[in-house]
Amino acid sequence: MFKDGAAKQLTDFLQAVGVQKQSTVTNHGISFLVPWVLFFIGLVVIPVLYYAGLITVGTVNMLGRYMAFAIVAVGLDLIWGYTGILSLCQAFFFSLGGYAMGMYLAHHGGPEGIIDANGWKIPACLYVVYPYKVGEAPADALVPWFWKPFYTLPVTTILGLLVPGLAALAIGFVGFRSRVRGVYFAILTQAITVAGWLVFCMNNMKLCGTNGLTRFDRIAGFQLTNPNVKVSLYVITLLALAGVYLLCQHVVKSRVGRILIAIRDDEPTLRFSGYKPYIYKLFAFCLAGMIAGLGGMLYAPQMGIFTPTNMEASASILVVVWVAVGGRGALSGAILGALTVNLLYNFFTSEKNLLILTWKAEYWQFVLGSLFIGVVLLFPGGLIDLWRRLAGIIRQRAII
Amino acid sequence: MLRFTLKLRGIIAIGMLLLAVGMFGAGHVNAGDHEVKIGVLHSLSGTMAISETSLKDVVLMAVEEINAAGGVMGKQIEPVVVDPASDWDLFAEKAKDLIIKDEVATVFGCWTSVSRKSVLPVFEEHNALLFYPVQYEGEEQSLNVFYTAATPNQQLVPAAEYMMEEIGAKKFYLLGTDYVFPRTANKVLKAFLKTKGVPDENIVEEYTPFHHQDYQTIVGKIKKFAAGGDACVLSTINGDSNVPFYKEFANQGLTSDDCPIMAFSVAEDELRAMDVPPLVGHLATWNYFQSIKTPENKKFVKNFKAFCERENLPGGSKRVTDDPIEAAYFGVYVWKAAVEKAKSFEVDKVRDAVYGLEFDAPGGKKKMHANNQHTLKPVYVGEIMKNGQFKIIYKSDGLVSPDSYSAYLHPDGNFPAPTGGPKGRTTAGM
Amino acid sequence: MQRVTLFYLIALLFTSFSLSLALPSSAQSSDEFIRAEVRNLADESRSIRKAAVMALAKTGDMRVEAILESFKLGELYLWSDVVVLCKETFEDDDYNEFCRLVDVLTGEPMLDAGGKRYEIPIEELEEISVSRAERKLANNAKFLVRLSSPDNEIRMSGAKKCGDPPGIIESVPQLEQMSAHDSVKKIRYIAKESLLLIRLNQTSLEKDAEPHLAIVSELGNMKSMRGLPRLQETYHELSAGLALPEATEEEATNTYKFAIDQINGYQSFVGGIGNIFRGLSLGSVLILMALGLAITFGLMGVINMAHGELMMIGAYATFEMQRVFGHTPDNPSDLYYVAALPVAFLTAAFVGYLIEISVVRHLYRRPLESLLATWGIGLILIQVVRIRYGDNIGVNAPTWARGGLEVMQDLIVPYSRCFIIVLCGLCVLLIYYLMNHTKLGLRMRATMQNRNMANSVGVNTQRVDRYTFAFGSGIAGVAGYAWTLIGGVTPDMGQTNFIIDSFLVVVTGGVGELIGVICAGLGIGVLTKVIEPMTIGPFVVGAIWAKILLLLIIVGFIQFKPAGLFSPKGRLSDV
Amino acid sequence: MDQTQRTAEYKEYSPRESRLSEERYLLFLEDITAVFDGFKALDVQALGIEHNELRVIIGPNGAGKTTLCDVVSGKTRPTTGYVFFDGADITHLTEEEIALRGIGRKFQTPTVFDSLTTFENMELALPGQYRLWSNLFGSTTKVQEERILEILERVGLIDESHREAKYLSHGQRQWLAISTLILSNPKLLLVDEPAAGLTDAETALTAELLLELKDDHTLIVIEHDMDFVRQLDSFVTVLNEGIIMAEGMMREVQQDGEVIEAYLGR
Repeated sequence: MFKDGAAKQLTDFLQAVGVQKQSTVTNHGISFLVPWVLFFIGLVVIPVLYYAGLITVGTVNMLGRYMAFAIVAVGLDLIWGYTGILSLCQAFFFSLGGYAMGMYLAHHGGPEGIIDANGWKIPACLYVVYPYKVGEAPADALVPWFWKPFYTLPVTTILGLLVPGLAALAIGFVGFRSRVRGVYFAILTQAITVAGWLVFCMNNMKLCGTNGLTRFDRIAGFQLTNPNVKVSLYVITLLALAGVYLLCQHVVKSRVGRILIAIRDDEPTLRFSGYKPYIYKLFAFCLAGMIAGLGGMLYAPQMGIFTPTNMEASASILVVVWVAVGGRGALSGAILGALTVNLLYNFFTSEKNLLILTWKAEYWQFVLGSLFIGVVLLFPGGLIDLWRRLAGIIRQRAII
Repeated sequence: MLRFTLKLRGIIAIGMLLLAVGMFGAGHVNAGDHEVKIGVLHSLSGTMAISETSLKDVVLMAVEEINAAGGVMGKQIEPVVVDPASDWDLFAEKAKDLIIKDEVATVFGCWTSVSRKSVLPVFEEHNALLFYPVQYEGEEQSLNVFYTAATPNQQLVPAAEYMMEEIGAKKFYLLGTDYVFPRTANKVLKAFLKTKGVPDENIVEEYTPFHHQDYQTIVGKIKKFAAGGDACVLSTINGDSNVPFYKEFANQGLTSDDCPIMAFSVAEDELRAMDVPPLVGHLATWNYFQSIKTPENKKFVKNFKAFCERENLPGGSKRVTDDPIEAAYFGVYVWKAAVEKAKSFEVDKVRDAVYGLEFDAPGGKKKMHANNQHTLKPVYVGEIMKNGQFKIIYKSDGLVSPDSYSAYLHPDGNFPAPTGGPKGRTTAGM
Repeated sequence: MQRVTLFYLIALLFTSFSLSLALPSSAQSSDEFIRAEVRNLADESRSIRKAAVMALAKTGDMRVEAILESFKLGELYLWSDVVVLCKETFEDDDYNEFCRLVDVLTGEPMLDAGGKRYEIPIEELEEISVSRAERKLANNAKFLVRLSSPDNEIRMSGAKKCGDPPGIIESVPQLEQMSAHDSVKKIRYIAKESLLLIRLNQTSLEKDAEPHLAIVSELGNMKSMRGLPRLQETYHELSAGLALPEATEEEATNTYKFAIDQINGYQSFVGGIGNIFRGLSLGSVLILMALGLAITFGLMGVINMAHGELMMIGAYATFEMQRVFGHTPDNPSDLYYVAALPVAFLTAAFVGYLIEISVVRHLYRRPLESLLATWGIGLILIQVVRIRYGDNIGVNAPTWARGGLEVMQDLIVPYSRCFIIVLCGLCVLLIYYLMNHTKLGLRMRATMQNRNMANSVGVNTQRVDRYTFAFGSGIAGVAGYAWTLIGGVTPDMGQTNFIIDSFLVVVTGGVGELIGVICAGLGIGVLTKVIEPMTIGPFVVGAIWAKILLLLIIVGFIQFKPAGLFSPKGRLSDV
Repeated sequence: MDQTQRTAEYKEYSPRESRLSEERYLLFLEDITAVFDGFKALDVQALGIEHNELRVIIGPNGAGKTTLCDVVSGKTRPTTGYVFFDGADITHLTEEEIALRGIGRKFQTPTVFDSLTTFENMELALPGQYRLWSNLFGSTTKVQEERILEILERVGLIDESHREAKYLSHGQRQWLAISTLILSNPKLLLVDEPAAGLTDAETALTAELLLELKDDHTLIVIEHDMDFVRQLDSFVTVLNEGIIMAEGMMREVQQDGEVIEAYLGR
């Protein structure tokens, strides 16, 4: 009711100031500009600022991590925004990718550790929580078989995409074949996430338990602490984000995109037109899963630690929140949302003096809480929609 | 409310944007010559807030005291408080902010092992200093961290010894939350018990997930286990799971007479959240209890209560002190003493000054280890009393020296070399 | 350890000695006698101290237990040649510690000539130091004293402890007496069990095989859980090979095996029943959690992520009532828990009402966005409560909810769990009645099924929405209220403990179906509790795997029934 | 009367008995019942639709007309019986498989994809491009585009071709639904109440369109509107309470006493 009302107000308003129908098209045009402006800022302005000494490498690194989140958000937007399937296991896929990369990094990280009977170095983080029995010499422990494929970067990269993709395929296959829909699918995926989280949290699963993968040292031979490596990782993440964005943009603009929207609007009817919706759903879901995995892979080296908290149930809900805040059903909105929410989260969790009042660190929940409520009530289209309207208003002012 | 006109919404939006931009622009003001910044890195929200908030409070109290007494080397301490929100990734991020943006001289913080593991690379990369105030599983030795709380041999082993010799326990139920501290703790305990000749079938090990709330089955098992007498529970259950565990334990008719629980993660602060009467008689081992009867401690407890009331903190004068609170508190004083000894805020100089430092803590005289990063502390066993305090029923002879790597897990004495420190680092941040 | 046993033997010697001395006076158990023996506790001679402990134990005077306990804990002091009790100290502004003296026997404050309490600097008191062996002896003596307590609980615990290994031999006559004549059946059972256990220790299999095996069979017949570990221990030794005559060995093995099987059989039977009860109890907790959500989410279609926070508010309302009524462990006022029920309901309902009119009412047609907004509300509620109350608050159960009822031998049903099951049943009935037999319920159902239609036949749907949401929130508050009996209370308890479980229950049951919630809650509860204690070979399932398996079962179940156990008949919340 | 005779004839040609039916009937229902919660919504002993036939199914509310469509298109599984289409048993196929075999359907309430434009709605209906890969990289050809525009022109939606479907009026949505059906070019069209909510002129155009389609399609039209049915002037099956009550040309059926009672007796 509210949404339509707003749209009508908008059209009325636009007509009143003499803007013709085509204005919607130009508005779209502006929203398409947003990602490219951001991309330019990210690729050129940020490194320049860094090398000019205006921002620290920590900031660049932080932005890099948030870009990795944005990648996940784009994936979710594809499956939720376009296809209408609320998936609450994006964080799980993200973590699968992150764990893949984390295992690679752990293999090559940390202080010199114990060498096992087969000549493999036991990663330091695994060694600390290694469930060898009392009385057993630590060196009797072996590097578990599932750690071994993650020794080289190319294999890790492939597996980091493949594992979440296959997981998504399995979940999607069982879910979509039996036509689990709507909130039921959301709960199903959430249950899987919680189960996965519990498994990864167990200390005797040789996945390093709640402490997660730590002691990262170098990637492809480069020291992770080197600022140049950090900037490079940031740029790689940015390029990956742009690539994912373009890929999703292509999917969305192709006929598949229309079919996905048709699934969102009215799945049964699509079925009567001869399409097999579950194939398309599966495709979108797997793609989103792999994208999330990619995000995880890029996140791990920039974070320096990867723990099971990244796949807690609330982490998946957070991804939904990013997309919703940014604007559901617009890929650039997902990016905007992920960056905004995380920057706010980062900003408000520090104590600071704002003009006269002291901002206490623990108040951040008020800000985020109100942001979520505010977005839903005042700007249901999310930030991207707000941006479009603002741009519209500014342009009309210019016309007047 | 819904009939916002477009214009109004636009204005709100622009306002919000400006506000956001303005706030991001408002940078961190650098400390002047008369101030030195320290970081306080404790979760104030999320699941760990229950434990960590008190540590933040006591650090701020120590800072206030030091400032009132003239500061450190003539400089007033300015604490920078952040909230890592029980989010381990945010811990690392906040640590970076504190070290790079705020340029703090040192950081006091962390509770969980994983949060410490998360910030460790940051501190090592920038060669900064962290004072870590919570008992932990050991198996770590970073030159960038000072551990002011217990290592396994300062808490676990004496407790098990006490249970065997004083209580006469012969059967041990090792119950914990499934994370690294209980796992390692139980490993140490098992190794210890085995050296004492406890057979395998008399040791049961069991874990529950975080926030586990339904202990019916486990208490049923314990009941069976303890039926023949001489059994005890060594509990490393963490946080909010303790409440349902103890409640269920009492409700199923078990008492401390039948099967005493020796807890390693229940201190006075946790007891505030519990229904104490059924707990009376159960035990805990720490290096400090609020009930220690020394004038210094009484003063400390009184000051802390007064501080909480004055600052309008939740709980007010009903707040209590406990082991981590003491460790967090004297951590600040250790740092101060070291700075004054080194006559410098530089990390490397301060670190060297800490080694072997003797100091007065509320719980009595303590000493930093001469060459590892830990603290020499006394060990106390306390029995829970009806008023939520512990009655001290055992005290070690003098200070117990800390093992950073447990001798029970490394019988060969082969310990890894310490990590971090100033050497071989090209990007010393300070 | 050896030294302890030695002390123990010495103590035994003295006991028999003092027994004969004490017997005549114990009949009167005069205060003078006790006071004299208490003074002996402070004697310099170790042997006199020990004799005193046992002498005190034999008096059977209930006040003695407290004295022994104080002795054990080192709360007794010698002050001008009088043994006094000092439980609490206080200090003046200069941190000098003073002690308020208490009479050992009466527990009354000691008054000086002017009727003023004695407040003595702690330095003037001479501590009575207690050795480890003495503490142990005092502890045993304490249990002996308990045997004569008029309080059933205390007498029972005494009887139990007397039988725990190695057994308190002095207690045998009294246990015999109790096992035959005690008024409480359970105590007769325990006394007999203890008696048998002590005798089992005294008779060795090698020398007195016959009486020994008779005791073993008797323990088997009693299905004694306490006997089981002892029997198993000897049985293992037997199978490892004891030096016994062959005939005896065979008979012993058979007797032991039969007794162990008897006990184990009974235990697994009780265990099975216990698991079902635990499942029901967990199920009722889950149902209570999910009932409110079944209304706000199931009926109204609002994905209410603040549901857990509404439960948290109910729990905090209960805490607030405890504060208002001044309920403390020392001064229990059970009334608070009665008053807290309506307060928890109304507080949560009121908060729910506010949420509805401020946020949720705009979102009935955008259910997925309600997820976002209510998540935000949840964050705000958590922080408000955290700032006001902090994280560490304890709700003390009312006295009647402590402990449990032993319905069968070795099966205790905690009162708190029973209360929750009953409360859950009442809530279900209330909702059922409200929905199906009241005008309001009719309007609710009409509105939920077809808003426009309901509107056009004159139902004020807006008001109905408000009441429905507030009612659902109130039920959540009641769930939080009940939770305080069994779990902890923290501001983020909703997010960490409740929200996922409640959604799972509602969705598994079928959105919008009360009966579905009940079946799903009980099903999940019982299944969890049946899976958890299972063992597969050497692998014990345990709490973590039980949870994982259960989640996977639910996932499989949703496959099989994509719309839940009872799929909604209308076109409800197809979000 | 006529009905018994036709039924007997059906029996003879039952697809399971004789291969002849393949030549004669495109669709054949045999012993179909559909039971919901114990209520028998449909009970058809035999019903055959010949190639290039336009069959109209009429009946009062709740007669089972839509259920019949549901059974044919796979939305509802029949409780008993068989559905044969184009010489094959399709009873247990899924909706999309049935659609792929050439049964197209228009629902009672027009179902179009709201967030897509009219043109995009039409694009989705283009036949023969259901594969994921071709949709990911293929695009609409010139010929296809012309075909779409032609149909849109015909139904007067050409001006709305770039408008999102949610902004269309009810009549326009009906038209769009029919247009997509025509475009997808199925062998059998199930058209559920095409004239509901249309003006008289629009109704006439609909009738004209359907008759035109008859030349190379087979159609089942379900309708309420008697005037509309008269315009179609086709063979009619009358359903009542799930049972075939009468069959024949409209003028014959109109004379049937039972039919009149069923319609008017209520």
